[in-house]
Amino acid sequence: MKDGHDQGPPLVRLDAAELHFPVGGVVAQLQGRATVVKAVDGVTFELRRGESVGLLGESGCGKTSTGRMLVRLDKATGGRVEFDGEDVSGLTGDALKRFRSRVQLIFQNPFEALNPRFTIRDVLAEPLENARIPRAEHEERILRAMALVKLGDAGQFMDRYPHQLSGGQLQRIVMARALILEPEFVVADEPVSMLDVSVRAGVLNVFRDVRAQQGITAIYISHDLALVRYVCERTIVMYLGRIVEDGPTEDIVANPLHPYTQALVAAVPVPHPDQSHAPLPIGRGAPDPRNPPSGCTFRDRCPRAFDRCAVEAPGPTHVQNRIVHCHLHEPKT
Amino acid sequence: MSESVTSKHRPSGLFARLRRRFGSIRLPLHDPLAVIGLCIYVFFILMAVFAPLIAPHDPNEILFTSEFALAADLTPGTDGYILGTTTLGRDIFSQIVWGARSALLIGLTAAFVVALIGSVVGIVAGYFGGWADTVLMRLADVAFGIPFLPFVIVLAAFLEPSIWNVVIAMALVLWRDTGRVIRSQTLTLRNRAYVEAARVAGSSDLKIILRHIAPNVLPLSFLYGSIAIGWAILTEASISFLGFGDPDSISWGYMLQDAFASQALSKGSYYWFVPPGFLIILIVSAGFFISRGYEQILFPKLDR
Amino acid sequence: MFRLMPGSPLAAYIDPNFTPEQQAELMARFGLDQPLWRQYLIYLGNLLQGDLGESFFYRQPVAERVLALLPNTLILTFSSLILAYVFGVLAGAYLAWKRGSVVEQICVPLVLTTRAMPEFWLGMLLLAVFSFGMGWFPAGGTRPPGAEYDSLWALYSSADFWWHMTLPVMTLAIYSQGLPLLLMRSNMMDVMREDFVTMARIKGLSTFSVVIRHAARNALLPVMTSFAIAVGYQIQGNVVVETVFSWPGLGRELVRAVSTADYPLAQGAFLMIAVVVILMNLVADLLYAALDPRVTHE
Amino acid sequence: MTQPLLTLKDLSIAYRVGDQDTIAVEGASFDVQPGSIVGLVGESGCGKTTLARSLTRVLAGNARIAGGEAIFDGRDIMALSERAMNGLRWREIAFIPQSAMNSLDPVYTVGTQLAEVLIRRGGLGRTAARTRAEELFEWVGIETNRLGDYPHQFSGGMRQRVAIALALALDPKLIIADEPVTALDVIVQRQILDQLRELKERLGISVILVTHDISVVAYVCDRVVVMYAGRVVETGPMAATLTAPAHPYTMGLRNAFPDLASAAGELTPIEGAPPDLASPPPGCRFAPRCPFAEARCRTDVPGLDVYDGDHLAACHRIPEAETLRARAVVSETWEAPA
Amino acid sequence: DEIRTINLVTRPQAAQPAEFQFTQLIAQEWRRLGLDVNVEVMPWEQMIQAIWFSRDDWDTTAWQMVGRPERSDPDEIVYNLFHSTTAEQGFNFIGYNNPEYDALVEQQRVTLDPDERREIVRAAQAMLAEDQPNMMLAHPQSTYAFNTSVWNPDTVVDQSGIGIRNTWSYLQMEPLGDVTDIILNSSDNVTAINPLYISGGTDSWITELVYDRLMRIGPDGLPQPWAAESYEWIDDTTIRVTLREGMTWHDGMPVTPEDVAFSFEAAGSGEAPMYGPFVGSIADITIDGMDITFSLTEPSAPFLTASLSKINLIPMHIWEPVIAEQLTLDTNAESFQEEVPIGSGPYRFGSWTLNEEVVLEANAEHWAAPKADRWILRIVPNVEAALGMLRSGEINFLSDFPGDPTVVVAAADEDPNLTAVSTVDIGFRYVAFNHRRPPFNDPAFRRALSASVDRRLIVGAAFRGFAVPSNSVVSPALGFWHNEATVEGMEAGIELAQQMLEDAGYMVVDGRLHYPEGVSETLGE
Ligand SMILES: Nc1ncnc2c1ncn2[C@@H]1O[C@H](COP(=O)(O)OP(=O)(O)OP(=O)(O)O)[C@@H](O)[C@H]1O
Ligand SMILES: Nc1ncnc2c1ncn2[C@@H]1O[C@H](COP(=O)(O)OP(=O)(O)OP(=O)(O)O)[C@@H](O)[C@H]1O
Ligand SMILES: NC(=[NH2+])NCCC[C@H](N)C(=O)O
Ligand SMILES: [Mg+2]
Ligand SMILES: [Mg+2]
Repeated sequence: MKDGHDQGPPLVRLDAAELHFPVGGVVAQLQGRATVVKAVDGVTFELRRGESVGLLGESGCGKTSTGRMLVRLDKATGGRVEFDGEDVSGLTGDALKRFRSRVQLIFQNPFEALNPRFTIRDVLAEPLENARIPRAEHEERILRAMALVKLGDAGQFMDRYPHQLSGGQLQRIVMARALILEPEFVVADEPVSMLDVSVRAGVLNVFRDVRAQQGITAIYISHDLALVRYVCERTIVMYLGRIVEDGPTEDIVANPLHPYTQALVAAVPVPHPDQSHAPLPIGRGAPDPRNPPSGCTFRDRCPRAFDRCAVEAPGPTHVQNRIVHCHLHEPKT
Repeated sequence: MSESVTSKHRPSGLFARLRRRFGSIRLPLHDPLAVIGLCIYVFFILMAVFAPLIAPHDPNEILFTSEFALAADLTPGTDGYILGTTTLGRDIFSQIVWGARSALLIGLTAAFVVALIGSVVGIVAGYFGGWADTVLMRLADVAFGIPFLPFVIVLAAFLEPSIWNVVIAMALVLWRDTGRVIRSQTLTLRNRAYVEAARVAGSSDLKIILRHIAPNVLPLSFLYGSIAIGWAILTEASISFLGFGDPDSISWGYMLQDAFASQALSKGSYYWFVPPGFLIILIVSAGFFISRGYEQILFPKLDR
Repeated sequence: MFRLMPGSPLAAYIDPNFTPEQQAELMARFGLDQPLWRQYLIYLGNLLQGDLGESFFYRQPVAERVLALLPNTLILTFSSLILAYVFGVLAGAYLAWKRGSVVEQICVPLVLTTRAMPEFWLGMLLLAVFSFGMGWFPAGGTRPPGAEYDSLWALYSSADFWWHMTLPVMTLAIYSQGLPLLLMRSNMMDVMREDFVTMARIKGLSTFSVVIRHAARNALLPVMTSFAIAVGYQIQGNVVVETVFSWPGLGRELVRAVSTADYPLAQGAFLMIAVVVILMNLVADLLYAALDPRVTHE
Repeated sequence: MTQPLLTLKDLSIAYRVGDQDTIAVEGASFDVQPGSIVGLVGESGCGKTTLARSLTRVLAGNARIAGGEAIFDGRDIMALSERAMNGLRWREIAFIPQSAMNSLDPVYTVGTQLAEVLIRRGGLGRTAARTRAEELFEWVGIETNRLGDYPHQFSGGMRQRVAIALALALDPKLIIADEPVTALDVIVQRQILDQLRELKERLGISVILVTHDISVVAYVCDRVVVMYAGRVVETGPMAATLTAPAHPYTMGLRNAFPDLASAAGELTPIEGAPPDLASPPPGCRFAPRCPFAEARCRTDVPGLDVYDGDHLAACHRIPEAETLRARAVVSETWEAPA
Repeated sequence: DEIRTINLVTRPQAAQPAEFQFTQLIAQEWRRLGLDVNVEVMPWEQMIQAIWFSRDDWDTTAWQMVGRPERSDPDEIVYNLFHSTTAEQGFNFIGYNNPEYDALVEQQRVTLDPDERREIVRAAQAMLAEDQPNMMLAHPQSTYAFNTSVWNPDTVVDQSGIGIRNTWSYLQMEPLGDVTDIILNSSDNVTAINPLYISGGTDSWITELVYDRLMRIGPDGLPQPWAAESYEWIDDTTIRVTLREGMTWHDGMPVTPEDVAFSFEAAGSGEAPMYGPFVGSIADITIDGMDITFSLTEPSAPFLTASLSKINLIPMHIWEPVIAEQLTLDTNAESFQEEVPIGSGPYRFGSWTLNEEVVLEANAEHWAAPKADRWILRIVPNVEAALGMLRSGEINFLSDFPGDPTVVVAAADEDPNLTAVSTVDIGFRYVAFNHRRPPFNDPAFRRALSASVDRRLIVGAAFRGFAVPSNSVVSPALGFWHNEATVEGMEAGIELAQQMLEDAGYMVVDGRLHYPEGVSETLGE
């Protein structure tokens, strides 16, 4: 089924989705300094069934926020977030319950994602209870989920508390919890960033295998291009709440189009003694999400910025099989 | 290892489930000071429960000497009155013993009320946020603007003098401290990954509150509850001293008031005003000791 | 709400010799013949104009009386709190430094115990020992009998005044020092664990620099905030202590007004105390903002 | 070869928890040459921070130097008096902490904190300190007008640069950087790493760089020290160690690391987890996870032996290193530890 | 029928330790008679509401009549307290109704001849003793103390029925050493210093010194001329008073007969409602030289005491504009506080520190100028502290001590420099029965309850011996009027009470007292 994704309607669709947070305390409000942080500011993309997409970008660019909107942990403050044709923000009651069993989130920090007072069994039973799965089936489904994440010797873990497990094991439990209801769509928010290098690979492999086996549609959030490349065939690069580039991962690694993506690819260190120490094609400034530059938000760090970048935010440009948001790549008119 | 084997290991039944979920409500037995506090409580609880057996007299009974004169202002030991008698001829020791009842009654109900209201307010405000939070926290601001003791005095003046005034006032005002702290605790809990995970897993708000939030908030409720015991008893004593107390129920605060009103200090009747004061200090400190134990459960970095 | 108090507000004052007409006239004069809600609306209306009404007993404007007593209460409150805080902060820092030592193990429960003492009891004991017993301090009031001062300022700056204030201040301070002490101690212990304190040591700074400039300075922040809030609590302690030490303050007046059903005065005194408490809570917020650059520059 | 700036000999550090000692660093030995960057890599909890901090002798209250020495510039750091040690701190050995946010005092401006070090430790006057502070900020690439700002007003990357400026303040000979880039984005990380390289090249300062990322080591380090569960398992020149590791742990680490430069291959985890330092396994501590472990590995502690020149490793099977390396690249090898 | 639960109202212990104590004692004894007694404690303000203003709704209550100088004349007590016309609204809140008694006390009121009047007053007392409308308990002894090293003990005046805390002492006390200020205490705040406002007990100590009156009650308890040179009854309803020559106000203006007339008119002007009742009987005032003539609406034996000794003389030049202004305001003269109160009395106003002290200075120009230099009143709400201050010398005259008098006496015994003086009070303590509510309408029942407790026990237990047992509203301190027979004839004891109830037909069933045959409980729930 290589590249044989379902050609039907997209499973997930974001249309100019926005997530804005008001910030500033009482003092700021009094001084009229209170503003909003545009964590996600007009993001549009579609996911087809079975697709696995990496969401890449530096810290604070809105990756997690996008993920939270997708699973409806936060409601979009603007635009639309659709799952299977339905507006996610409007879900209530039973529709929401159904949504909850079809869409799951895998958390970044396995040490915090499990209630320290719950045994592993309690953790895994919670979604089952919520989905009204008969109690008699719990044991079997829990064991199945644990087998799925390669915690073969499940019985050994069932009645342990989270602090009695290693980070890698915990992250697998977190995954098992997400997968136990056999969801169609999974958002994984930096699922291995808290893990040691030596155990990371194991968890990544499990993720990759399960996704492929179950045909799950997935978004993998990370700031590490090397990891995204390992699990996703498509990558979306974000900068300050907006998408800058969207296309097949290998193409992006080999030939990044957007100046930001270029810097990003160049900055990734590799475990080889001989590598380029050439300076990065990017300014030193750091983005301030509260006060982004006008026009293209990347322009203040962009080595190739020109007049137009300050006035006009670049729209999507299709370049081959990719979408780039940059004035440099707009068709000359 | 098979499933059946592990099932056997697993403690089942409601009690075990509760115990696992609410394991946080453990007594702070690791802290020597807290253990002392608990012992003091056990002592007073026994004293209160068995007051009728321990106390040789009705604490309100006016006693007479064998010569049919009033048994007033007798020093300890005289005529078998262990701690002597009051100016009105009442047995001080019996009053001390019965005083444990009101102290515990006021202290524990006040603690319960404060902890309960504070926890509910805090959890609701913190968990749901929005207008519920706004309304409740503005209410808390108002409560913070109310000077507590004056408020109790006013309350005592327009209700009948009663030991419950203190409890009512605490219920009306002092939930604010507990409520605020529990709210901020709930706020951090609400954003804990495991709580969000429960939400993504489809748990209802009520379920999340009961299973994930409440158990973590309980030690805080207990902490504030054990402090509230002290406030309640101290406040009752102050109120009694100022003359707004309940004359029908013997409390240590009432005894102090009685002693001061009868010039025990000038008479040098230390046996009269030292024991109730000492017991108040003891039981209030005990509450503080226990609260420190809870603090250490909550914020273990504080010590060691 | 005060009007809901039982007892006739004019009880102590309507002479039984009065004819019914005289009584009615009096009731009318204070508006007591109006329905309750009317009385309250009138009161609120007046309040908005800064009029707290007239005391039933003193027959004087409430605002005048309450304002006259406020300085006495404030000076008692602030002196005792400042003393409590200076002592509490120093002792708290010291105990944090000595954590685990015998001194600490004795002092912490001891401090908790001071907070468990009924203030009037402590006050009476101090009175019995240091005034009646040793005769070192006067038993009450703000000044020696018949002493006259041109102004409040002259009074407050006189040695006699401070001599009279010693015992009440001590009583309140002994009760109040526990809060800053324990707060400072636990903050210090927290802060001492912070990376920047470790860094200060790695930088080779002197122990003094590490403990005072870095640890104490940071630990002090929440303690300072608690000061303002403690003012709110302290003013309550005043109610009792002012009675014990015959201190002409607002708390004592409130007690008296309530027990004589002098609603306007009770209301005014309560309001004034509440205003101080609220102001102090506000000050606490501002103080925190001013002292903590993280808040100031957000 | 020149005289090393720092020589660790059998350094051990223990934490006391309850009435039990946890040896967090055991018998660590390696050299730091002047003007070089030494990478200290290992998994979480293997003792990197403990080792790094011990060189400043500012350790947690329950920590104890259990043995060994650290000869810095001819003096044994571990044996110096507290007074002498304090003289050494920051003037000769500076420290860049992992989280610059928490290591800057939130209530003072960064300028004040720089001045504090310059004046109190460097003996500069106020104006001299000011000039020097501006110089340092220019050096690390922050506008000097931000000296008056508080730490929270800086972004993560800038704070890390402030920390570097602080470390440079008194021209130390050695800077210990404890995971200075772990929490940072790749772009910022690259900029900081470039700065560290510049330190070495322009100022000749030696750096001990603590990290768990071998690609970071590959980017900046001259030498590398690999730790596992409190012990140094391999140390050698960076290029040699990364291309031809002699210890199975280092081999495994390489397999587990994604690599953007080469074709997307499989990643191979090292099964199992590092041991609990409170009760470590006897023998080689890596043995339980090692696919090449033999009986002696589980009983005898391997010493640090020469593999090739100044490339050393602590493994009983050093002589077979080449064969093992060949087997190690096959991921099946790692599936079930022997 | 079983007698319902009887309420017994009393004030809080903190406010009234003795009262609280004797109600506990009485309740305990009444319970032994088979009554279910519920002691209800309420502060004075609430009590007056529950008793005085709700006359039908209470059973029994502890009550007190305080000894004011004007009560040295028995009229106020014997008439007001029991005359049937005052039952609706007035003093007779218990609802006592005895036409025979009414006739007697009306008679004494218009009998100007003292001896004749005395016989009638004694007869009235005997009638009350028979009826037992109240359970009379005791006349307390007020106990005050002073420092004998500061004040010459011989110059301290013990006023009959009042005690040493009186105007005469303040005028005559002679300093022995350097201390020349009378420093005394009060547990109550000074509320106002206003000659037209009866604001509180403590305030009157001040007004009595700052203002003169035409007459004053003397140390013997009888009225004597003060600012009046002399007085003369012209007929039953006319009295002529001659004003003393050469008096001046504290601001230097002379005191004139017009001022005097004005003082009485101001009191009756409606702008001083509290003084109104005391000038109600005056029909007309005329001035002739230094003579002021009062015409009364009816004969009034107590006029000398209740009016002439009561009304403060105030300067017309200060108060006339005030009264005029107050007529236009909705406040009255009671709200007016002079910056410096101006009177003509033996002390002049010095200073007033809110809730702390009032200082008066001796008026050397006064014909009865005090021997002391200043009179300093310290406000000490803490009773215990007041005694401490006397011992430490912070005060030298203990003028207020609501606590246990034995403590004062013990302190005086211990310290040779202190002397305590106890004086039987005009006032008295009693338990009032509500005659409107059965079974208290039955004199036999009242007699029995009254007889149940030996007064000596009450004096000993509640008053610590500092009171005299009483069976009459006229205090033995008023020796001239007091009828000893009523007290001496009194017998008491629980057995006696039980016997009396049995004789009247009451019976005890299952430990509870029941009405006599045929009488049913109408007020039980
Ligand atoms: N609840 C919130 N309130 C206010 N601002 C928020 C909130 N959540 C996120 N933000 C802001 O929105 C922006 C995007 O945050 P987000 O967590 O989505 O970034 P991210 O790309 O996931 O970053 P990271 O890689 O650090 O996880 C940031 O500037 C963040 O500070
Ligand atoms: N104060 C302490 N008391 C007891 N044990 C400690 C203490 N500090 C650290 N340890 C333990 O010592 C071991 C080494 O800790 P260290 O912080 O040096 O590891 P690290 O390699 O820096 O890990 P990381 O990569 O997570 O920073 C760990 O097992 C840790 O749990
Ligand atoms: N002064 C008092 N007794 N105050 C009692 C109120 C308790 C108050 N909340 C405190 O923190 O102490
Ligand atoms: Mg994120
Ligand atoms: Mg570390």
